[in-house]
Amino acid sequence: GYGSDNKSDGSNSSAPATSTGATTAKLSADEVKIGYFPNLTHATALVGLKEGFFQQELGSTKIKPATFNAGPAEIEALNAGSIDIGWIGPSPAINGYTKSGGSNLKIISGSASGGVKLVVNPAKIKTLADVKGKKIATPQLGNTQDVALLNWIKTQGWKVDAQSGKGDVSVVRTDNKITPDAYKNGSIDGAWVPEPTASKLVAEGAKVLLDESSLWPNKQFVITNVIVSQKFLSAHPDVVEAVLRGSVKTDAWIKANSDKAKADANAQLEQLTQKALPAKVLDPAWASIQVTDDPLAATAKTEAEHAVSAGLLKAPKLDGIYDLTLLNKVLKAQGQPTVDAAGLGTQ
Amino acid sequence: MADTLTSAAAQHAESAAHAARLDHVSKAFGRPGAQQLVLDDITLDVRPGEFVCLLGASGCGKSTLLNLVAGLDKPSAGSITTPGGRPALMFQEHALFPWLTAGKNIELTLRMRGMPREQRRPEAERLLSLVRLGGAYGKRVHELSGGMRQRVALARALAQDSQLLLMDEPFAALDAITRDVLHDELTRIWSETDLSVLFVTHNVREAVRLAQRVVLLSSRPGRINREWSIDIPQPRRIEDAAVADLSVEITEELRGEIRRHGQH
Amino acid sequence: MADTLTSAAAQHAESAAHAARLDHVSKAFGRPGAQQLVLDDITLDVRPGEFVCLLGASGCGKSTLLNLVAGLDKPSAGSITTPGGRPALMFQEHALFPWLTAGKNIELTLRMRGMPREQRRPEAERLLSLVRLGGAYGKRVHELSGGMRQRVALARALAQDSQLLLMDEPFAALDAITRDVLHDELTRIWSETDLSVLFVTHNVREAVRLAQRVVLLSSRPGRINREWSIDIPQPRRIEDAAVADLSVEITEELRGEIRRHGQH
Amino acid sequence: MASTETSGAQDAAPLGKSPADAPAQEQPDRHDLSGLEAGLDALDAVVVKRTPVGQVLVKKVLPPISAIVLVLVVWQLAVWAKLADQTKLPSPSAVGQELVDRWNAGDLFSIIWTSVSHGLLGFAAALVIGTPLGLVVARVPFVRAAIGPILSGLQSLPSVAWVPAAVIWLGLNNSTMYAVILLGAVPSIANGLVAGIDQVPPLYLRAGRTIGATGLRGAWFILLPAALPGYVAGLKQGWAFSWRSLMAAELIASSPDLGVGLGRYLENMREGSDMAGVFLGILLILFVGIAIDLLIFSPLERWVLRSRGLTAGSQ
Amino acid sequence: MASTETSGAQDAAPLGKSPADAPAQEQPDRHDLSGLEAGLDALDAVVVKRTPVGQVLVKKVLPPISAIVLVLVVWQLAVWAKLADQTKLPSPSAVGQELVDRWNAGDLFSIIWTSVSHGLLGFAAALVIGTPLGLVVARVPFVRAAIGPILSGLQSLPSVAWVPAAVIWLGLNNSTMYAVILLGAVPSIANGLVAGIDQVPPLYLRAGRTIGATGLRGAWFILLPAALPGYVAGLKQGWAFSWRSLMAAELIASSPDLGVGLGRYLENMREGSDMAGVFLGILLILFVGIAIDLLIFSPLERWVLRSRGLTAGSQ
Ligand SMILES: Nc1ncnc2c1ncn2[C@@H]1O[C@H](COP(=O)(O)OP(=O)(O)OP(=O)(O)O)[C@@H](O)[C@H]1O
Ligand SMILES: Nc1ncnc2c1ncn2[C@@H]1O[C@H](COP(=O)(O)OP(=O)(O)OP(=O)(O)O)[C@@H](O)[C@H]1O
Ligand SMILES: [Mg+2]
Ligand SMILES: [Mg+2]
Repeated sequence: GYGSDNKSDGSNSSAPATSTGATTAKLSADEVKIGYFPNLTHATALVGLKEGFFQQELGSTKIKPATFNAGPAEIEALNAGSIDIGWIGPSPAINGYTKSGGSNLKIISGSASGGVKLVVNPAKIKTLADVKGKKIATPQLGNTQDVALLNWIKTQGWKVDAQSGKGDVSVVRTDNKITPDAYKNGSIDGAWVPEPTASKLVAEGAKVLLDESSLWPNKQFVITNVIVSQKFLSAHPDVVEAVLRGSVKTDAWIKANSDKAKADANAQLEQLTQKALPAKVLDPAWASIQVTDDPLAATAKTEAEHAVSAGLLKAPKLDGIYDLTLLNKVLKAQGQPTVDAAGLGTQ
Repeated sequence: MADTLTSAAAQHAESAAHAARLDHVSKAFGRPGAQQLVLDDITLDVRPGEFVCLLGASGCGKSTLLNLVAGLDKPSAGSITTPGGRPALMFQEHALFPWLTAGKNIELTLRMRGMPREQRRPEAERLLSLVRLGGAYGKRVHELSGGMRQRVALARALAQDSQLLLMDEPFAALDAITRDVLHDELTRIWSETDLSVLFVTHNVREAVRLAQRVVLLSSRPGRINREWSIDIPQPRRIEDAAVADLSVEITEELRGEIRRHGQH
Repeated sequence: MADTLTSAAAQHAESAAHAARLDHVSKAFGRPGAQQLVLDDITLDVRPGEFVCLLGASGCGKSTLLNLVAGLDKPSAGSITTPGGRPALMFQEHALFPWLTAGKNIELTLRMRGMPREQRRPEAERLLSLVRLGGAYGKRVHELSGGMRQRVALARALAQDSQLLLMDEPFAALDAITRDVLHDELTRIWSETDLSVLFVTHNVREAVRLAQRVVLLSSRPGRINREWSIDIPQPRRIEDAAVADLSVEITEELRGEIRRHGQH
Repeated sequence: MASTETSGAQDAAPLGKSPADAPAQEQPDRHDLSGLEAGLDALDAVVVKRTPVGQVLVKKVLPPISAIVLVLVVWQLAVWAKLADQTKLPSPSAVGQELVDRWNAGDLFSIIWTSVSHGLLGFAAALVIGTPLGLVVARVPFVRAAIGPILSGLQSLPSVAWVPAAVIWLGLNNSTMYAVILLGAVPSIANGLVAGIDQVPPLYLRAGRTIGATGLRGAWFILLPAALPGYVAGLKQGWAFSWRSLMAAELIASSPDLGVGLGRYLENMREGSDMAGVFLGILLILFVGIAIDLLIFSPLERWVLRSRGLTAGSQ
Repeated sequence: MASTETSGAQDAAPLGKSPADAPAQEQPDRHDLSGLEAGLDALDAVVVKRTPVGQVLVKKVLPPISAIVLVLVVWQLAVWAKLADQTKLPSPSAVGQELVDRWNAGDLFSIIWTSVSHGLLGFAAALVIGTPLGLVVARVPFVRAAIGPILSGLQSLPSVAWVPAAVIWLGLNNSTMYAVILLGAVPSIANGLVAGIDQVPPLYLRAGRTIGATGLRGAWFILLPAALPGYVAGLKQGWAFSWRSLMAAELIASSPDLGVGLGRYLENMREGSDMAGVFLGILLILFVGIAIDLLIFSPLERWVLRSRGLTAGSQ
């Protein structure tokens, strides 16, 4: 309803608030390489780049964007120095951090929460109890959704072998791209998947049985956060801070201008992937994702514990994975509440 | 089309009269516009049971002619019939299959002829000892000498048991003695059966030793130059005076023919 | 080792004395335990400028011997030296490169010899017309008749301009007239230069027509059976009575040799 | 009764040596396509070597076109028969519409060109590396024993396996792309050359040695030309490998430096569950593959085979 | 001075015909590996055909082992020199530890076997389909013109492109896996056979026809054996394609029914950013590739070549 307002709102209200000082001073790096997915859960990056919020903060420092399809590739690119800052899910971030012995990256901000649902074939599954004995897809062994499903199964009192996926529920690990096809074909009875795959399944006739956020305190859990390479962080804290300013500003703008942001995100998707999402997928997906500056560190910690108890992760050493000092500095400067690292780093 | 069918039927009717008939056959190689005429208007009958030798200068088209009779190439003009079925052809290059041993090369031919499995091995060995290669059954082609390959190829051609045998310089790589022995064998087989033979050779004495009729081809294009009927009684020997005399005559004719072509 | 080196040096010193020297050469084929002895203790010198013909039954090891002299195989025992450098070898199968035309086959040899580019084409054409194939420069190997291939191979061997020419039945696929002409050419080239020739043939008359010395090999294993020095003066003709007489003698010897081998 | 006849027996004009009066050759087309057996023998018997333009069209252009038309018809029929719904099987017109959209968006050629240029450049590099490698592996026994099997092993290693390593070591740029292509194509080209060399009749090598073509000269003048038919077959497979590796490499990451290629486009369409787009992507990749084959490899193969008389019917 | 000598001239015992007293052949190893040129000629000159066990070990087993040891040493040196940190380059011992872990977990063999059994079965099916297809394409001109280029095009279509279609039509099960393998391997095998048949000297086909081996009998008794060297080369490439296609298929979908194979294992390790695991995965895939080559294709190739005298030195 308030689309026309949003336009003026976006460019007037948030821009002058923080950027005046930053844009004039030259930053320490000429270029910052940013990685993200062309995906709704990376709305901050999509919208921020489209609206120019990051560039405003970075001034003459150029943004060099790269897009990825999967977390591991982005971690590899970060390890290789091909990106400096990236939007990514918590599970690859944690994996990357532990496997490098805590030397490669830091999580410096949150970006999104929610947007994960258990959607099922209504003809076969009517209640949560019906899930027993059915085939449920997750995107990948050991990823956030896989861990969540396994944990949920455990809380139901059912048993599944985490590695093979065999048990009271058959856990089928299927690439998100294939999941709608597999559903259409009847190879799976449901899926525990992030947006927009969940909404695509709904568009195919599936029904949302459970929204994962209902399982979490405050109905919030981390789905996307922002990482930075430690080398870049120590060499160019000013650039990182500028990006964080842009991120905070974007998140605020998205919350304030949801419809405009949705259109921006979709336009950005179309530009990157030649295809926009149809409204029947876009609308429900967008609605279920909340942008947030808070990395929701406590939920990430819990997710990691779930992974450990499912036997998918050796007890990770997550100490120091978060470095929220810059984020909190930015938030303080804007008079917003600071965020917490749940004891896993500086804040 | 109707025309051809009728003439084919007519030829079929008189099938007893010839083992192979070449009727105004021409053959040209190369693409249209740059064709080279190799055989020009050849008309030749091989009667059933006849032994015909084909002589001619190198490159005059003898191998081409045999290929046409064997049905491996099509004439550019004219028609060829072999009423006795598929002729056996012994190629100028031995053309043995390198993935088979000498013996198996022969057995494959026997098999194609429809001979039952258990008879094949003894028959192959019989044929090999016929060409004086008793011990070569298990040898691979690349382990044989040039002359041995040629003899295996001869055995293979004989294995086909066709009514018409086409041979392209079958004894060129053999020493005089082995060749004499095989001349005898070939004459024996030919006289004991109703085999017809069309035999290409460069050795004029060999032609006179073996043939009932010698046909001399001219070069560029190949035309039938002259024919000799040979009535020297068998068994002949290559050293016979009569053979030598006729050979000299034919060689002279060949020389004259070649001289007419200048360079050739 | 020291021993061998000294003897090699010694042989080198007397290099003028022979074009090729085979010293107690043996050759066996097959894997250890199932070996077949093909050549046994062959000792043979080819003097510089000498023309030696090698005769023997089919499969007796003549081609094997030439391969050894050409350095393409190693003797199982004994040593071979060719002080005049790499001999030219004309194979029993033509061994022309099928991806090149007749002319280019010869030019490649000229190029390997180091002849400058602009001289190659005229030289190739000269050699082709020497073997009576003036018009075949641009023909592919598969477009040549059997005898034409053999002649191109001869031209290629001559193109190498080696001091020692090894020839394995070079004229087997040629008609009598063309062969006579090439006999003359070969004799002319040989007598005008200091070329040494080791020549394998099945045609005893051809051997007597060409050679200064005829060497007869026995079969299984190949040993030197007998040698003839031929002092019939050149120019000889293949029809000469003297040639014919000696041929008969040698053929008789060959026949006796083969008879001793029973089957062979 | 074995009989070989030609209908033009009586009325065929005599064949002259002069090109001017050479009449059109009468070749009754005895080609009976109905039976496989007949077809298997057909090439042996036919002697036609160059055919007039009309016939070239009939023989070369008609068959692939009819194959394509057939596929289109079956496809459209399947759509009309509602064998599957739109999301499973888009109609040809939907795919055509997608093509028109791309055309209008103006990025159709840039998508194709991005991939083709990367692919050809990578293939050329693979050629330059793979050829000497294959030569050495084929001819030096120690090297063959040492790295021959490893080469075959590398060939069966999927390109995606290299991607992490390539990204980590080389970063996100064209070098990663080319590294992945090379790792896919080099073993294939080298193996093709090794197979080709193995099939060279030893007689040619011996003939080469007697004329003094030894060592590198022997490799260049004898070995490579003699191995050419097998080598060209290896090149064809090598191209397939490099093209597929490229598609895999394009999926890893995209950035403005790399541009959008066909692999990326296909992936985007899959990501968007756009079946018409996926079909268009497949068809475009197929189209490029066919075009490369028809423009580069087929003529090369024909030339190699024809020049050594290996096309059946030429002897 | 060209000279061929053997040191054993005097002292070599005479070679008897009886196998019992046949002495060890004295073959001075003139093999000089230092120079490439020498190596390129080496195969021509050496006549050794069967060597005693000790030599087999030296010639066949030593080279690959030394190649592997060399790689390990360089790798370990790179790790010690801290050329890159653990995330980029795990140490050999870390990879070894991962292997031990897998072994202890007891699923090492099941992982390998899952992939190998799928791969071999798919390859066998591809063989059965690709061979007649290749035969028909090679010998029936119309079919060749119609689908020859399409076959080459298909070969260059990456396996992932097929996955969505295969999943939609066949579901998430083994048939999808096999479909993807077949689409990768069949064109490659068929093309290999076509290339092999194209290289068959027409003389053999003609000889086959004269002995009456025409039609299917001709295909079976003459065409296939004659084309065998090229066909085997095509099979090798076909195996590489099917194995790579399998890996691609495994990456995309797994279900409890399908089991965890090597491709899936590699992807899981990647997902976990576990570089040691990624390296182990690559090494295992490589190992399987090498093993298949050494156990199946190398002996096959050697047999084919040796039996027709194509191994240099046998003539
Ligand atoms: N496939 C071909 N393409 C072009 N020309 C060919 C082809 N085959 C043969 N010829 C030509 O046809 C002529 C006759 O060849 P053919 O092989 O029949 O001769 P020939 O009489 O058998 O000779 P030879 O006694 O030397 O074997 C030759 O001039 C040859 O160049
Ligand atoms: N590579 C090989 N492996 C095994 N045996 C071989 C090999 N090459 C030749 N032989 C054998 O060596 C013997 C001599 O062969 P060679 O080719 O030297 O004979 P030849 O005297 O040239 O005979 P021809 O006159 O028939 O050409 C034959 O018995 C042959 O079977
Ligand atoms: Mg001929
Ligand atoms: Mg010989």
